[in-house]
Amino acid sequence: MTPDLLEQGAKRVQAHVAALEARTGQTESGGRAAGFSRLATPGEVDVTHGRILYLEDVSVSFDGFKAINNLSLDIAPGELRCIIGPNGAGKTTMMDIITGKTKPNTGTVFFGSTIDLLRYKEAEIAQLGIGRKFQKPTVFEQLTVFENLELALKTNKGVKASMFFKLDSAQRDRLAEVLHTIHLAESVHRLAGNLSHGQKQWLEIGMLLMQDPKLLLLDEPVAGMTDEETERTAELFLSLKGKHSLMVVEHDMSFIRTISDIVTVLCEGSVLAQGTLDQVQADERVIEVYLGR
Amino acid sequence: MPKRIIHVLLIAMFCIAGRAYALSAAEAKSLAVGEGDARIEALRAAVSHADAKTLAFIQALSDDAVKLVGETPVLVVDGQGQDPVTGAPVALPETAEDVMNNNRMRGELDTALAALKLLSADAQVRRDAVKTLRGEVDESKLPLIEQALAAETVADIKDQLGLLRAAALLGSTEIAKRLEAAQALGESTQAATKTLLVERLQVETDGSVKAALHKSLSAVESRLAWGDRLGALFSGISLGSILLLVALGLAITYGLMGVINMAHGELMMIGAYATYVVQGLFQKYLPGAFDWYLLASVPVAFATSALVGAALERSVIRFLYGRPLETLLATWGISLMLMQLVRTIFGAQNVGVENPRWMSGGVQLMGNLSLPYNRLVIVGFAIAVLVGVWFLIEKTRLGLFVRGVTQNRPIASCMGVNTARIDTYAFALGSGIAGLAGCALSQVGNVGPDLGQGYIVDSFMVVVLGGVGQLAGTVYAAMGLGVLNKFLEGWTGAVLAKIAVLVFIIIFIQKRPQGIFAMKGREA
Amino acid sequence: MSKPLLTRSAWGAWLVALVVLCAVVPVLNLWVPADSVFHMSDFAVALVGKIMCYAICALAMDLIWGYTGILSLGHGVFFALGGYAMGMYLMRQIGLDGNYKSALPDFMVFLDWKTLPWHWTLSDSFVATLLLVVLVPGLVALVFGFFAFRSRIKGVYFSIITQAMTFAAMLLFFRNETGFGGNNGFTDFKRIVDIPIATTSMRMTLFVMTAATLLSFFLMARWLVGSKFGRVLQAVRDAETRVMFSGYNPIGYKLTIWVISAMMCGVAGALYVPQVGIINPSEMSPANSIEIAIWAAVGGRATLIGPIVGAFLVNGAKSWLTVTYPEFWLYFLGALFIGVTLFLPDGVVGLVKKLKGGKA
Amino acid sequence: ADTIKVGILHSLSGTMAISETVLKDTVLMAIDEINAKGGVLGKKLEPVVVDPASNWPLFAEKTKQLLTQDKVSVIFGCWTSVSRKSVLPVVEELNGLLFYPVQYEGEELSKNVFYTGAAPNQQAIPAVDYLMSKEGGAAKRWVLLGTDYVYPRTTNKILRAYLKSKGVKDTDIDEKYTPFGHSDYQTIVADIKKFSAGGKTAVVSTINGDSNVPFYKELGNAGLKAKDVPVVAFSVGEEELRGVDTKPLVGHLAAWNYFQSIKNPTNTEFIKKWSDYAKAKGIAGHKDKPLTNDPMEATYIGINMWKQAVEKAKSTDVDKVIAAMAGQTFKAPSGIVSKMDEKNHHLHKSVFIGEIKADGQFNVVWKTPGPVKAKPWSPYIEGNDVKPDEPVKK
Amino acid sequence: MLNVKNINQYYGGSHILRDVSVQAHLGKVTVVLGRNGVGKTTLLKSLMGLVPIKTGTMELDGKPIHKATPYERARAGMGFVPQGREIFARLTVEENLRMGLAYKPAGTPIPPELFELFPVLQQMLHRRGGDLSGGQQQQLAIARALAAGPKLLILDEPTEGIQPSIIKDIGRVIRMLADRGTMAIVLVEQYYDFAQDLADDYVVMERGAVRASGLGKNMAADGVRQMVAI
Ligand SMILES: Nc1ncnc2c1ncn2[C@@H]1O[C@H](COP(=O)(O)OP(=O)(O)OP(=O)(O)O)[C@@H](O)[C@H]1O
Ligand SMILES: Nc1ncnc2c1ncn2[C@@H]1O[C@H](COP(=O)(O)OP(=O)(O)OP(=O)(O)O)[C@@H](O)[C@H]1O
Ligand SMILES: NC(N)=O
Ligand SMILES: [Mg+2]
Ligand SMILES: [Mg+2]
Repeated sequence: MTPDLLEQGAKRVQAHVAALEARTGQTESGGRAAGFSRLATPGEVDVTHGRILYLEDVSVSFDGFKAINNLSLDIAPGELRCIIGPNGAGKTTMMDIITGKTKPNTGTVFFGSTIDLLRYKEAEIAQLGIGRKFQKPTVFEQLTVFENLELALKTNKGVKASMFFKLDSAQRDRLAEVLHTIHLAESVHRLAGNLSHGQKQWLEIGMLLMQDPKLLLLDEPVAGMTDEETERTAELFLSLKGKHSLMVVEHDMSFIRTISDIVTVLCEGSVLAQGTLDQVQADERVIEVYLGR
Repeated sequence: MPKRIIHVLLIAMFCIAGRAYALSAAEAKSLAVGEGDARIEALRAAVSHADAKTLAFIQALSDDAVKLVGETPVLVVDGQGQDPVTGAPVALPETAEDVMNNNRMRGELDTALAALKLLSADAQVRRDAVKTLRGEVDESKLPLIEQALAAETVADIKDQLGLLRAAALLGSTEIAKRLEAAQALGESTQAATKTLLVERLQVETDGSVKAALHKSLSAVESRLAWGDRLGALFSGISLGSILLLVALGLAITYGLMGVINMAHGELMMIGAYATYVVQGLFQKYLPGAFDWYLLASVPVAFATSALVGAALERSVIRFLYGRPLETLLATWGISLMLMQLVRTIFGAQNVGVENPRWMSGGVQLMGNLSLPYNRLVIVGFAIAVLVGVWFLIEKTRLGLFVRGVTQNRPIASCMGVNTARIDTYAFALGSGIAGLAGCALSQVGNVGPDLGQGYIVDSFMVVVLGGVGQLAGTVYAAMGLGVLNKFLEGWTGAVLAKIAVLVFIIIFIQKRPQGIFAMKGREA
Repeated sequence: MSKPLLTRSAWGAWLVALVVLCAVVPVLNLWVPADSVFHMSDFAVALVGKIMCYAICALAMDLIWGYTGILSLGHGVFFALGGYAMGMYLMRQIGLDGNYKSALPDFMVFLDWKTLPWHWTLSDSFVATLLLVVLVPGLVALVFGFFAFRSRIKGVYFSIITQAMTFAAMLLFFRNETGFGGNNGFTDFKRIVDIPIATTSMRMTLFVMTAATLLSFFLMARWLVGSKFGRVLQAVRDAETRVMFSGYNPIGYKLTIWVISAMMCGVAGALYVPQVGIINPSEMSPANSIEIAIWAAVGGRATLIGPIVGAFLVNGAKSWLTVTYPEFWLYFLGALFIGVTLFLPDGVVGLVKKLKGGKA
Repeated sequence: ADTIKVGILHSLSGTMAISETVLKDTVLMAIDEINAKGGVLGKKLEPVVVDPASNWPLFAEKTKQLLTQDKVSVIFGCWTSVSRKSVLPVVEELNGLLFYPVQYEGEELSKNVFYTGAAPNQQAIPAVDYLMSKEGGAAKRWVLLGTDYVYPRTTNKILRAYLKSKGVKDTDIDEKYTPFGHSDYQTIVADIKKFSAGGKTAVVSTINGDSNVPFYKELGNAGLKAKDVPVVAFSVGEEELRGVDTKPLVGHLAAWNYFQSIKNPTNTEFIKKWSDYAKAKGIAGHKDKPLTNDPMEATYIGINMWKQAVEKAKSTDVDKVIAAMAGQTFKAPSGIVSKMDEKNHHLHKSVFIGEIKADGQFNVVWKTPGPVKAKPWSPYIEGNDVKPDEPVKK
Repeated sequence: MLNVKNINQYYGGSHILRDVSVQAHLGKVTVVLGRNGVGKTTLLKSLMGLVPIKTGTMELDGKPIHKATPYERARAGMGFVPQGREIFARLTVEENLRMGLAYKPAGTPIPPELFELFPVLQQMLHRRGGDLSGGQQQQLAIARALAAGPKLLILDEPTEGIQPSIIKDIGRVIRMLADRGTMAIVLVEQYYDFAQDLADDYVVMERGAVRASGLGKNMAADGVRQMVAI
């Protein structure tokens, strides 16, 4: 092959590459490699659309009973959303759906704008950054309070990593801090199974804090707590607001009052009303089905 | 036995009386003593001119009621010796030996008797005789068959006799007769006919007869195939009903109460031994009612196992509620002890439990499909026990309490339920049902110290596959496994079938991790 | 807060065990004259060697049952698979010394097999055998566990399918066509790595290897359960949903410990076979697997040392009682099981702890 | 020592206890009898009973214990082949002595074992010969039915080769196996019925102990009569029939080297001894209904021959006893003078075919003209023709 | 009516209840307050006999009951709504209610007023208890305890997880039951306002001991709200 032929070839290639580059710059997404949407970075929640959680037209039924009925709902990043509603409205079921415990019959559930939660399993959803406190406190009864918190700690949760895991000092500090927050510093070496109901509630909240999720789902977090502790919980949640998104289900109206911006009222599986607490409290339908006279 | 002899005598009087020959001492001896071939020849000769005495003698031979004093045959009637020719009493010394009839001889004797009984006045006797003669006829019996055919008035017997005649003619030297026979046999529903046709086919030389044989053979075979299929289905149901019985008790002690009861099998074994003991008592004290011992042993088996169960619950199990895995360990220990206890009391060997007479035999549904009574009874029994358990658990207060207590013992007690007593009742009930299963098993299998071991794995599989705590699931699982096993067995043999069923269970649980009737709902 | 692998006194005990099993026993057996009271008989050595193999199984059972809450009724299969892998090698080592002077194992000759079936391919290599001993049980456990855990099969449902697996495996190995000698299995071994097997020194070598394996498995298990991994396992046992919602994928954890546990059993089986001289499908009988769980329960679950103690206690008692009370020993053994459950809910080790705790 | 220790290695618990327990008692009875006559070499025999619990590795362990700890001079034991295979290396290594009393598949010959049960040619082949004969029903088709383990497999392999040599076609042989403990024979029996439609059929059953009861019960259910389809069994004796309602089974066959019903003075005495012993010791089951069977007879012959051999050798030294065993004779309850082969460690035995009677006993319908010498290496297995008919030095 | 004197209770080694004395009277609601973990639930469980007490006495209508089993206490007329609902998850709603009638003669009907009180139970009569929502379960638990018409009703945080309108209803019911004068009520409650509204008598617990007690109407004056705070 002669040198000039080589040269021609090189030019052709250059031209081709340039053409390609020119074309990629003109996509709808403003020149990013993929033409359809933004680049989805695994583990990163894309909140550029201003929504961290997004449910649309979700329905689920059990043996013909519609527990969730065309429910649509969304939550902004950093928002603290309160959910109220009659017993059996579907609040817990909704959380089951978000965390992957229950699969809906129809509808879409997105975490950020790119993550279709319906395609993930519980553990993956948790790792994506959704933490949950159950209505009935669930902790590891045969482990100590300390171990409970240690397990919840945000870190690599793979098998190998766990085998060789060692707490570093930052994590240790964080743990101590949380222990203090949940008032269980004295019980750190007790078995979680031996805690009282309220203590278990706190421990479970502590585990959520250790997990440091982007979105916290809290199902009746102050049930069984004294008023004073309820207040402290409220403070805690308010301090989390902004950094985290929270969805709180409660029946304790004074608690809701302390923490709420927007309150969503669920009834018979769909949204009945939404607005500030005062707005919904004034709503006749809400009074009828929920608050009572 | 004497009854039968009388019966034969009657036949003889009706049909054969007037024939000239009478049984002679020499003849009697030739029938009873000597080489097989010679005796058979003598027998065939005797049939052709049998008189009442000959007939009685043949019947006695067939009933093993003839002894030899030296070389002289002596009839044994009610323990007394009798001369077969004169009927005079004869001494029966200790040293008298039995006449030896092997299978071949017995077969010949039966055929001979049946041939003679073809002319009986009793239609049922004739029917039985035809049955006996199936597959045993040759041209020598033709005259008798034709005589019977001519006299026969009952339609079904007549049809059967026609087939019998055809069968006898199949060996005829005349092609036309063989052809006719070959065609006629196509109507048969009997497996024996298939044998005949197959055997004839091997020696048949004539083309047209061959073709007819082939045609009839395939007709018979396709009829038989249906019988086979239904037979397999029935065996599946029958196996299923046994699985159901062995699992029902466990569905209570384990399914409801959560006791991983490794001694379940031994509770069945106790039920089976209780049956054995009742049988012994009947033999000893009520020999006349022996056939009904099984009915008496049903409640006894239940009560015995239930009492043992209650004792176990009171002494061991009750301390272990809420610790299911500990119950595994303790009941394993109990199981070892119960087995050894039975070895100590009854010996290590199996004991014999007889089927009552009303449970032997079966209903003939098709030529090759008969449903044995004992299997039918067990299927019925399983259904009865199932209904009883279902009623008790789902429809009575006791059942409600049992379910409530087993779900939340302290709270049930706060509702005013005497939980300790309910626990004992429930465990005793489950154990008693195991005892019933044992009673049923004694009719189809071994009764020995490790009777239970053979069923423990199966019974847990059934309960778990059905879904723990789900009675309906237990039923589906038992029947499903029974039928699946039997169909596979026909196809792959018993060993591979069993393996395949186990693999099936493993795969099935993947699809339904909580059994067929999964506990649905949130607190599953 | 990370705990040491063993406390100082526990290290001491561990070292004593190591020295006794790997040095004192050989001396007592090989060099102390037979008529001396200190002599340890070949029989006793064989017995202890066998029980140590069982103890490994019990230890493996403790990891999966005691710590993870998964009751396996299939560990007998893993044990037997390891045993069969070793047994195949030992059969090949017989070489031409069999009854039929054939390169094929005897049972193949008289069942008219002309060539080795495919699954015997690697059996003449000792190295391959060592690999198979862990890989075969490991792989079977991996496949079985993967599907079962993925389908979220739990509790007794899992136990029962492991039992189904056990039963199926036993029937499969019973078949002569399967190519493992049917119910007779493998016996009459002659050599291992070309050294005669029926010699005192070979026996002692196997014994010491078993002891070393048991003790190192014990350390490994300590390390595993002491790590965060171990705590996740216990968390799975207590509240699997919570584990998932904490961001752990329980399948990976369960599968890991399940496979490790199966492999330990495989190793135990491989050590067992040359010591007892036979492997056959009855090792896979469901009862054997249940017994492994029983050793663990008798000793005390979730204690590691307990199951080892349990294996020694139950099997020791069995060996002793079958000779002293051949017709009554089942009563004693049954009573032992009942007694332990009723009076020692935490097993023998629990009792010891309680007594110690009472004094302190 | 002032006693001679005798090891008894039979399962008293577990699945094999059903069959083996009675052999333990047989040995104990024989020991009592020998001791009553003054023992052996002026010493009493001292039984050492252990329970290997139907657990095969435990058989090996117990053997080791008997030989090294208890230092027994001889062991009577084992039933299943696998238990024997498990024990074999141990007795060979420690140069012990084992008497094995059960019919088995052959293919084995050990210097340290005396086989007092039948080899296949002393049981299986004569049985098939009989069924092929006119008297036996002239069977043309064969169902070889067994429990899936080595003894049935090997026996059937030998039988298949033998039947072939007699001109039976492969299509006329149906070989079937069931798993251990199989208890549902509906399909099998239906299949036999179907198969038998193709011509005169006989069933050769090597079904193992516990499965026999359900098998025979099913046969009875299905109405398969012995005169139509005779079943000859090699593992069913008086003891096994104890658990069955025999009425529907009358005429089915068993082949053994001994039946309780054999009439001769030796047997009468043997049965009486056993009955008395069972009553005296209160042996469960036997005290009410004493039964004897082939393995019991084989056990009894074994221990008596061993005693004679010890006396001949004037020592319990294993090698000397082995040497003295050659050619030992004993007047056996089966009615013959049973002889230990000079070389091959197996007994010469007469073969009897018995038909089941309604009372659970057997009616002997055929027997070999005289004792048959055992062929542990069956000529129907390839390569066995070159095997020496005596144990080879290892 | 109910007279509890100086009971002491231990879980293993730890001393939970220390010399606790409590009374309850017919027609009165006795409210027990205290922070988390002070032993309220333990006290109620001791009353029902679910946990053994070491020392002390309990009398119901003058008869000693501290040796009786829980079912004997139930039969003596004690009804219990446990903390955490503890309904029978695999029994239907109807069956749960029938369990509440366990010691009544067979065939005793479920009192219809229960359904007036908790209409949702009527709708869900054949659904399994475990499938109900948390609040529905709580309602079921209360209804179950009322079914047999106890003389002494013991409630452990009955408002937990219940929607406000029904809490109001429950409050009314408790008041009504007390006002009938045939029932004594012991109520453990964290919801202070609710408790104060209902209390005829109050008991405040701290670290397993009774810190204060008095008449309900004096609660505000006695500073009970401050006592349950830190
Ligand atoms: N698995 C199920 N099977 C049947 N019904 C169910 C199931 N799960 C939930 N439900 C029903 O769905 C409805 C919604 O239940 P959910 O627990 O979500 O209510 P909730 O809003 O959380 O109520 P609460 O405030 O009382 O906790 C209830 O009526 C409940 O009975
Ligand atoms: N089973 C147990 N074993 C040991 N300690 C226990 C047990 N149950 C409760 N405790 C302890 O006893 C103390 C009292 O518990 P209890 O449940 O009575 O509290 P409580 O006042 O009802 O609290 P809450 O308001 O949170 O329900 C607590 O410190 C708790 O940790
Ligand atoms: N040797 C036998 N019968 O197993
Ligand atoms: Mg809820
Ligand atoms: Mg409480």
